[in-house]
Amino acid sequence: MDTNSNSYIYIFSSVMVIIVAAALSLAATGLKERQDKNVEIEKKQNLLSCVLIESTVEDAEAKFDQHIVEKYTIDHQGKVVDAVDPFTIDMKAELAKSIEERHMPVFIAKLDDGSTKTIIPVRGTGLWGPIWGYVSLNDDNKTIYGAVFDHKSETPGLGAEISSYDQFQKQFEGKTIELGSYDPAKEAKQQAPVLAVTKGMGEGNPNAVDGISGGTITSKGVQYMLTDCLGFFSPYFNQTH
Amino acid sequence: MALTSKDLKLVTNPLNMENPITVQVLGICSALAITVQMKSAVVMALSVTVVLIFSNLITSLLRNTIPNRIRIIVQLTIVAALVIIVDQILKAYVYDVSKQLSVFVGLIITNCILMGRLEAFAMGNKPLPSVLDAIGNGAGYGVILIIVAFLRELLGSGKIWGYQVVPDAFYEMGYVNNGLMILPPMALITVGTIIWVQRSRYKQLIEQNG
Amino acid sequence: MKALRNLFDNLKPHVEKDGKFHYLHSTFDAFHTLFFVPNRVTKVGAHIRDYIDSKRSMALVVLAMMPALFFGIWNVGYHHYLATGVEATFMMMFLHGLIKVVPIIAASYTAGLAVEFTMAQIRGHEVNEGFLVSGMLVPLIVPVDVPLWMVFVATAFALLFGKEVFGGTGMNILNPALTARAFLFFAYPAQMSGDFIWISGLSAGEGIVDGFSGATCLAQAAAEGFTGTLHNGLGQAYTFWDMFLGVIPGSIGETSTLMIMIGAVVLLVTGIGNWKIMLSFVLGGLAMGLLLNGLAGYSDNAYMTLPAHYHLVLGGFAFGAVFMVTDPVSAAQTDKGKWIYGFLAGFFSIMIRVLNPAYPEGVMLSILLMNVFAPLIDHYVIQGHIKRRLARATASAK
Amino acid sequence: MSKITKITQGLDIPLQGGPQAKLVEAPKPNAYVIHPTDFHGITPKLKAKQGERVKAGSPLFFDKASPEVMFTSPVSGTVSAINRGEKRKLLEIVIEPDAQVEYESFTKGDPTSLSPEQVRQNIMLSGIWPSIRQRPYAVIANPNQSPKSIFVTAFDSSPLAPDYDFLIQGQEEAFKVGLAALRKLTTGKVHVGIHAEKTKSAAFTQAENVQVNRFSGPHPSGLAGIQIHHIDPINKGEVVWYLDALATATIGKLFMKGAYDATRVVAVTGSEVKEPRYVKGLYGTPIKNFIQGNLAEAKDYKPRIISGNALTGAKAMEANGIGYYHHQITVLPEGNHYEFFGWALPGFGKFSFSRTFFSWLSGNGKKYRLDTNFHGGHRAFVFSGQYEKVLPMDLMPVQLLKAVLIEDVELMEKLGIYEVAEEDMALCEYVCASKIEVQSILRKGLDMMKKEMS
Repeated sequence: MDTNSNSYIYIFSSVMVIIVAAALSLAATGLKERQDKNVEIEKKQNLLSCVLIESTVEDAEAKFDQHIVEKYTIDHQGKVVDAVDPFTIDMKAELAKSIEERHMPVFIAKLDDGSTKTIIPVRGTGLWGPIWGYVSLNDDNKTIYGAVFDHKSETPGLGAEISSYDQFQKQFEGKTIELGSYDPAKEAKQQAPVLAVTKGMGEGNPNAVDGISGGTITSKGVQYMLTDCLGFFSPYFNQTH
Repeated sequence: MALTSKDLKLVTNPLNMENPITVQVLGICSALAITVQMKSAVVMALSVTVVLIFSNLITSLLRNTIPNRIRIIVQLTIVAALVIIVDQILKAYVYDVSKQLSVFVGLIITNCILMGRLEAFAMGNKPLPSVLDAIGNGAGYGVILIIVAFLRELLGSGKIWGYQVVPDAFYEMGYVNNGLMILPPMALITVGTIIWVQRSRYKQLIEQNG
Repeated sequence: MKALRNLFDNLKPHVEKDGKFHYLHSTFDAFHTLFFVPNRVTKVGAHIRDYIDSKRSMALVVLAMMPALFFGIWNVGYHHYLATGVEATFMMMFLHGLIKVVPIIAASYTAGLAVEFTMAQIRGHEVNEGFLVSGMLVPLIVPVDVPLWMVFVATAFALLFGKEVFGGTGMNILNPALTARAFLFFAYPAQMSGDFIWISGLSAGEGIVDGFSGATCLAQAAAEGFTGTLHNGLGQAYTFWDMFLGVIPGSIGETSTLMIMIGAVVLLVTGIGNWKIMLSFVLGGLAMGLLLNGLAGYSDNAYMTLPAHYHLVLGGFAFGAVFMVTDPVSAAQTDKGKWIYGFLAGFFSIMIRVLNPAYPEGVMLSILLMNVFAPLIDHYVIQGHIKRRLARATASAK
Repeated sequence: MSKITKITQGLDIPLQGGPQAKLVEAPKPNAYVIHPTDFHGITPKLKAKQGERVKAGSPLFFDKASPEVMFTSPVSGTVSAINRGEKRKLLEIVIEPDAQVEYESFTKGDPTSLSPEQVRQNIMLSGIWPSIRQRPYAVIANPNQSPKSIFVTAFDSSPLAPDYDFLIQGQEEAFKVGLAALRKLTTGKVHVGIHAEKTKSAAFTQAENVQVNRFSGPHPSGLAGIQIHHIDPINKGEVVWYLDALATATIGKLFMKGAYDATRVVAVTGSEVKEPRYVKGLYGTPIKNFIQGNLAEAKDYKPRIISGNALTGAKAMEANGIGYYHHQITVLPEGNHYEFFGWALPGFGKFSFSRTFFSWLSGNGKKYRLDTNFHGGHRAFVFSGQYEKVLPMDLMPVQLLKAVLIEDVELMEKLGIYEVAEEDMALCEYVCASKIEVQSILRKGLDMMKKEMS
């Protein structure tokens, strides 16, 4: 058989393509469900850790269902939009839109002690790349109950410390946010911070946390991120009050 | 089915004297990217080995039927298909590791070791030696990856396999993890050092023989 | 001296070719040549040789660093007492600095000697004087509160990977002292940046005056943008002359432009330092500084308004110009190449300093970058030279 | 007058013991010693056998590669010994002289009336040809090539060098005839290089039918290589010949007398010489006859005797004959002593080009007694810019040497190795802080290049 004849090559490629396509689609469809589940579980774990509930891959779903009692999609006027599933909202895409078209998710958690917390997802820019996280507020919508942050590529030992609970996130607990002077028309850099993240200012100041020494830019990034994302919710907070 | 010493050599040679990374200098990019932690390095090494074994095996089985004119495309398709399957499996079963490996699993396709072995070995050898060759090269790749990852995780994070091994007492005395070890350049320097050490030893071997 | 001479003479047969301890000859030579200029005479070529040798040159470079070092020692004490609010005399300040700085020098030299001796021993080379300079440079470019073990690790790393892997002094591409600094910066960022490390005692939190800030001038400019003045830890504004004299926080030896200039004079008079590189480096820095001043109106980066001449006296710029960029091994070798090399190094220094917020000290990175490019610059200069020669040949053939 | 070529890079090493204008005659030796090793790059084939009688001008040996060029005896007598070294390398030919010198006779007459071929043959047979050297490669001129020009150096700028004005006294006419002979050897110009201020002799300044080039500045301004580079640079494929004014005079005497007159005046110089002065003797006279009774009392050091100058000369024994190309003997203290913390002391009494020793504060005019100590150990090329300060050529010396070290012949050629000889870069070797053996590296490169090209 001449393996170099054109007809042979056509047949060979066709057969190969069919086999490969079949194998791949089988793998993709067969595993899709599990993969989606993994992504979902990770997100749920993050949300839970924001309200200081520890979870494992196995019990995350159960705990999520137990504690996260409500979830909404909010527009810039603080109204609930039904059309969009808050759990699947892509923060990056939403933040790229203008304020008027932006839809942000919010989650309501009910803790074992009966209190409810509002969980707000946040996203912004650090020194080298995106940073993101969740902030949970007490039902006064002012006091921070917990915060988690993560980053893509901040400097290890400096900016990267924002993902450390002991070094950074812990100090957010109990701080208050100041939404009074928030102006959606202005950029975050140009207005008073919702919560200041500055070195040496955190101690004893309810409206500020200590920035990371040597990680000034990342710290500022966190501050702008909070101002941007929490500020968006100020109409919503006003309504729920 | 007994393995001859020649077969055995196919497995052992790539571990040292024909190591794909330190001697043939193939597959460096992934070695730099995923060696921050032992766990991801091991998963990567296993993935590469699995893909290599299967692609070597399939190529070897098909070697007489593959049209010469499109053989590179055929090899590529085999590798690509296998890599996608491995990627899917990782995402489904070891999600956290697959997150760390991110694009680098996909980039196994471009890992020079694979195409190199297919073209250089599997296209001209029977299935059994091809599989052995794949095991050897996969292991040779893995050994270096694990050594590099061991050093980087130990010095960079004070951990091995995610478990802290540098005692807290050290940190209290002022020890600090070396942030440079986590950055990609340090992987290059570590690989370079391994090559340095290996070449110095290799030179001695030659002197003894000759 | 006579006794020492006899000691060496008695030991010598043991380390010579057939001696029992021949393997130690590098170590022996190192000590021997340290105390005595050897009795070797010329065999081929010129019968007389200049008295200068690399030990002499290196020793002079170290000597040139002394003003900066002594000023640095005093400055460490000065800022310590400023931060703690204690009235102190000159001697107290100097003593405090001495206590802080001497161990750093010791750590650096210990690491340097360990690597040099080991490598010379393994390779059977003479021990090289390069570490004399590198060992002194490293302490001058680190913050005073750096942990000693980090200095040790960084110096050892730099000498091993910055120099020995290339074959030793004279073969290296990167400046070893800057390699050590870069290693520290990237490996231990938390200990190498921030506002607490530049002043002795601050990181340990020793009774600091309320509201005292340990930020360097560059950190102030980077964080807040330049708003007209830079100020010390108590918020008092610095004049240009304060910065020129070096009464500012910073790495141990880099703050005083005046003292560094005294060193520059020593290097230039003795002909060891290259004036072309120094000058072009300063010109490059000024050019970028002025360019940024000019462009400042188009950007919201207030740092860009920092007057260009401030850049020359702040951070490690002056130190880099005199002691780092001029390193004869890692700099460009050709004359024209030196101009290009120096200019670009200065140019990029200020560019990185101002435009990249992550690296307040652009000088280090810029010089290392240009170290890497120096051979390329030389290559093109040499090619140009060859072309010119060819052109001459064809012209005369006509 | 022609314009002055100013040489700015370079260095006059202030050594003690420059020659005074005083001439004495060396005592007649009972054996003359000729060293075939004076001539680089030749493979000597003996022509005279042991015990054979020779006249002044009789051939002793020739080069295998160009058998028409003779190396002749300076004196008449008997070949008493032929000494060989390792691998039967020819080291010395010893000649016991007759009481009265008998001369081999060569063509006599005004060279202007002779054909170029006759002139060339005459010089080749007489044994004077080897004094004409060529660039590239700095070897004896190949008589079958035609040079684009010939350079005659009429002053020597080397350390403690003899004054050519003094040496040429009484040979002015011979020099003139010699120049006439040289003009027959080239279709191009004959150049005479003089020092703009120091050269006074009318024989040089008023030389006729040649181009007189005036140079000023420190050593190496007197070297042919430097003069060629500034006046008529060599490009790839070109050949330039060069010789000194005294060899020119010897050629002149050949045509005037029809005989090879090997007389030369040698400057005996150096800090270890009691009375530095000029001594007259034949080529081949052992060095001891020149320096007899004139050496300083050796107190702390042994003396080193150098045939030639301190930068490029050859280390010699007292029994060795004076070198073929040398008009100078230098005696310096041997430096095989240790110096306690020598590299760290201020060094007021130590001359250095670099100003790293305080001696530069003591100003010009001070002369130093320098010894042969290495003053340091070998290092890699570390410092740059030193070589350029003492090499007045448009060349990249460090890069050139590196090209030699990596044996890249093509790069060596591109960087202009055909323009230089060891002597041009001897000062580089002197000033080098890394103690690189510049001259031997360069020679290696030249030999490599010559081999590659032939």
